[in-house]
Amino acid sequence: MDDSEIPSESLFDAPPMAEQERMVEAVLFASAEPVSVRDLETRMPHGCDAAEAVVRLRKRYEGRGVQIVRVGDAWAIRTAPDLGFLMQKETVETRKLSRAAIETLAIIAYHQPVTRAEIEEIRGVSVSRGTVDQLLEMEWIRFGRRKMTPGRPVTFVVTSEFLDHFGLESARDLPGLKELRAAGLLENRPPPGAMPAGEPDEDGETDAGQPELFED
Amino acid sequence: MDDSEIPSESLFDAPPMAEQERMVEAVLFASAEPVSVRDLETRMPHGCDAAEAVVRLRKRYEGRGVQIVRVGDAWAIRTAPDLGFLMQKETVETRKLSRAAIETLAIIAYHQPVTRAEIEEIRGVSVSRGTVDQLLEMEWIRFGRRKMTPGRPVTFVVTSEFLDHFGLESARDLPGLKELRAAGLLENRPPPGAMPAGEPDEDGETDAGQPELFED
Amino acid sequence: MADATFQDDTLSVADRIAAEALIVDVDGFEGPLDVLLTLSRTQKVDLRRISVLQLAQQYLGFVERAKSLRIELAADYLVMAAWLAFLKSRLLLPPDPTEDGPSGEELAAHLAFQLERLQAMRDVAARLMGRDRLGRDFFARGQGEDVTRIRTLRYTATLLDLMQGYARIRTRDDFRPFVMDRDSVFTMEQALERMRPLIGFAGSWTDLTSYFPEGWDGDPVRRRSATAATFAASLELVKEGHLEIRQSDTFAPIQLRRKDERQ
Repeated sequence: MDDSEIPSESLFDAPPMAEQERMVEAVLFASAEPVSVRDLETRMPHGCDAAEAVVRLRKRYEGRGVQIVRVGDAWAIRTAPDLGFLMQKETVETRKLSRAAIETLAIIAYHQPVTRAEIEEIRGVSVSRGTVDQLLEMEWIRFGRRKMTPGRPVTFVVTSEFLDHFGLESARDLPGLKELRAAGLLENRPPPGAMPAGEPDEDGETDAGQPELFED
Repeated sequence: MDDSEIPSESLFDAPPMAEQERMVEAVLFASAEPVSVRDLETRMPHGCDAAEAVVRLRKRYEGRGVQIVRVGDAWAIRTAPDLGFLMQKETVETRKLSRAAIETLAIIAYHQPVTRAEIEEIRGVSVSRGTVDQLLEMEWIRFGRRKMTPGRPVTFVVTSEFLDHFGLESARDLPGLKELRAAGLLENRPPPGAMPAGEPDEDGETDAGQPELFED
Repeated sequence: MADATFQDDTLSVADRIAAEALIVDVDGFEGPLDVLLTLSRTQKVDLRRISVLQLAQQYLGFVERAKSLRIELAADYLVMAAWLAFLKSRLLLPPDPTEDGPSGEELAAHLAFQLERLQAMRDVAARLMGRDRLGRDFFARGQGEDVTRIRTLRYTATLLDLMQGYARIRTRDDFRPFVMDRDSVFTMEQALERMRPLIGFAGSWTDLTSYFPEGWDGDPVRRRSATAATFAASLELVKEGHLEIRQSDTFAPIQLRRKDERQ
């Protein structure tokens, strides 16, 4: 740091080597591709010696959890090979959930505990086994209590993993239809006719039917 | 944790701290997202003290080109802000936020958990459709708990992505938070008289109900 | 003091220019509070020491000018003008002890608080946006690790997907052909059928609601239907001469009694 200030005969002194090392470190870290020395130098202030900075940085990282490695004629930061076992979690491919699965999941979240038959009634189509299995496997839903109705069907509820993933503190924090509409998250279509028939009655039933889930 | 180590007759002693530090270093380097202490520990061998390893690692990186930063209850490696000028290549063009969106975001951050009606009261205009939508989509805000007031309105809070983006360790570190609070500007003061009964004591309840966001 | 400062409408030239500039720019404002905040800056004092009376005057002037220039102001600007006119009168007139409600000073203090709070939010918003930011000033890891991958497929969805999915299903119902939901409808025929065997026991005045079938008196939709049907059926029975009906007052309970056949 001090070096740059000593006799500064040139207007544009290169930064001290420690500073150059920092620069190389940051660039190698943030870059999506390995970076060549030439590339480094075009990015760094005039007069920098990127090759030397890389050598020093590499030395500094010897024996650490990550290393400076050469890839062709470029440089990159990589995890130390002996720690590869820690990286298994990094290798996840994400794919968007299918529409059927999203709808099924949404119904479970909004209506839990809910039986398969109820889901089918709300969606208006049958729910394939694969969809439920997938959601179970993802641990976003689980089995709730059996319903006290003939046949004692199993119900589904959402899990705490679900809440985590969607950043919710509880399923009851999901906005209702009215709130979705008010927040502009739905197209604002006027309900046809003034008949309020369905809504109050649904809501009433829902609350009454499943007190255990939504109580503190 | 200590208990398990004292009578270390166990077959599987935790690795030495230097080794744990390497592990944390590798995992944090590999991940673009912040990693929680809990996550670190589930990946590391049994008996590791990830929290301690992070603290040591953080110290080690002080003044370097990259830093260990805290984001909520997780940790991440980020380049030092003073080296931003080297990264034109990596800069991502963030969507320009409207003034309304910026103000709404600030109100949510400083007043969280906050309802839509409260945001509108503070700004003096209704929150336009799309503003909340945009902030949700950017994952800078999410739904908090419902407020314990009539209608149980949904609330908004900021996310750890928000903290990460603005380089904040927690919502308590928002700039000027203390001064605003001292000046009484974060209080929810109902307009004098004009309001129907309910509101003042509602707010009392609310504040009592969810103080934890800004507390240690 | 009030007279000297506020009575005359003659603003200084600078104020006039500022006010004209406001008018031209009216579309750029985010509501009346925003205008008030901008106007308050011409007072060049700490927001905590602002003269609300003077501010009310400035705002009313702003609205007047907009009118004279035939600029359409949105309704909320006019509501604010009306409120400020009211506030102004409260501030200028001696308090009327018979009138309850907040005093002019309380209202003024609240307005000043709102302005200060909005300004504070704007200030911190600017500070927030001016911070070093991820992807602009500091950066995350640019490269995923390439070490021995165990590929697992993970499915993901966002909260918006979830909510929109739900909304899609629920609003689809809005468009289904309109069919009366028979579950929640109790017909007059059903009510008649139910009441005929029961009225024989109604020697004394009984509330109409006691004739509701079980399960129809809780839910409002069902209750409404049961009330209408039972009432219509009662009228039918009155017409047939089996029943007397009375109601002591508007919205009072409706009561029924068997009509004594001998009369």
